[in-house]
Amino acid sequence: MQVRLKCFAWAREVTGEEEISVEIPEGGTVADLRARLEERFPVFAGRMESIAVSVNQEFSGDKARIRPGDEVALIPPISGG
Amino acid sequence: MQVRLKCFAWAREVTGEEEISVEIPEGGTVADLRARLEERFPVFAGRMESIAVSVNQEFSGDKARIRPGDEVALIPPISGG
Amino acid sequence: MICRIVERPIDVQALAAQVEEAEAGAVCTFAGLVRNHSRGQRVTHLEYQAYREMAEKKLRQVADEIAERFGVTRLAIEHRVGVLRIGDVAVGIASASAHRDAAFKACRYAIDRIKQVVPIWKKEFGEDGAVWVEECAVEAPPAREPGRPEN
Amino acid sequence: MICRIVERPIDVQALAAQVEEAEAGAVCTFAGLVRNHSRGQRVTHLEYQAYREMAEKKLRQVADEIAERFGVTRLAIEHRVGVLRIGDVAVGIASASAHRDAAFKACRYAIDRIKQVVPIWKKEFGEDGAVWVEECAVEAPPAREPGRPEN
Repeated sequence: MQVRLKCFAWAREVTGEEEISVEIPEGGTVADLRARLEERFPVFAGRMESIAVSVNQEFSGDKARIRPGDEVALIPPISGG
Repeated sequence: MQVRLKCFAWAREVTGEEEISVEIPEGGTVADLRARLEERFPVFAGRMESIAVSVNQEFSGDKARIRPGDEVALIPPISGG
Repeated sequence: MICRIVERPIDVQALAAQVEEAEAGAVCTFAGLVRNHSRGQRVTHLEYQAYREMAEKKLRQVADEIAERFGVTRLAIEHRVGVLRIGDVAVGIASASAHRDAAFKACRYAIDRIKQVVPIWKKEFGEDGAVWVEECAVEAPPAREPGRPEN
Repeated sequence: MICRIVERPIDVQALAAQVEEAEAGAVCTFAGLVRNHSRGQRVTHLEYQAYREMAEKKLRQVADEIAERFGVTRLAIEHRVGVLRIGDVAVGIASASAHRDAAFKACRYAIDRIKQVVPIWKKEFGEDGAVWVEECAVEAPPAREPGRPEN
């Protein structure tokens, strides 16, 4: 399953794209997504703990399933305000 | 000794004047001033506890002496803000 | 530092502009507005009266307390007197600081202390007549005699 | 209620005007400004980036929390994105309430929560280059899966 993944701030600079496509197993979870990202962008590996994942604009834990068409994003530590 | 006494808000309506003159003994105190006011305006008697007196723009207790030329005022409960 | 009693409308954003500076990351403002009701009564308008000289002195005292407690020196306070209509700003406060905690605390402390120590009075005019509102009876400090040096 | 990400200058007093009403006796505003220094470095300018749709959704969530906690429904929040210069307002908040305590608490809670849950990032540009500032790592709620109904 292809997941369209929005990237922001530091994560956008790592991927070089506002949005990338990541392949995860059908019925896969946020944890699967994280694992694939670490393979593809090793620099993420040491930083993954601090990066949140949102699914359909809600922060989502590693067990959260990703379904086709979900809006998924990488959220590095924020600094608004 | 004549004390020029500034009156505000409710106290101004009681005295009918922005400033009145009150006679107290030479070397008299805020307590003396209060006593003379209660004689002259009996309506003050039941209210005196809630009315503060300032001497030279500082809230002053009953034992504070009043000297000739001091700026003295009656301060009913405030309601600014 | 602005601490004044005014007889004209208060422009809170002008106060905020006065306290801003390049070091300030946080600006907090407070405006106290005339409400259309008070203690269950409809209010048509208000009249504020001040013991002007002492009120401005007490505002400066409040500002000094804020500088000491919160390290906030960029502060502006204006309180309006005279006849005010519903929605008019009666008191405007602006504080600026490097960080938000101090800016909020300064602004909050200012309005709380104004209601405790600054000689200003409001008269509420409603359908049933007018009354001087009495919110806070000021007590003189018991031990010393402020306003004059100890002899 | 205003909750929005904007690309133009923020007018805090316009936000205050939006939340005022005849019942409101207290209006509190907060402005977060770009400072000329940060963590010991001189800052020349900033760039703010937002995950716009989620940021506005999270701002509305913050507003809902404020309504529930403090009963304050008259709230306006704007956060600016793009390139900001020293002194520019990055975030503006205005809250109005019958009484001052709720107005202050609403405004303070809003800025605190924005820094915790709203996906916005700032990049600081200084003499030594540029860096994405990382202030708050967001944790997903552990037990449930937000964003989708339980199956």
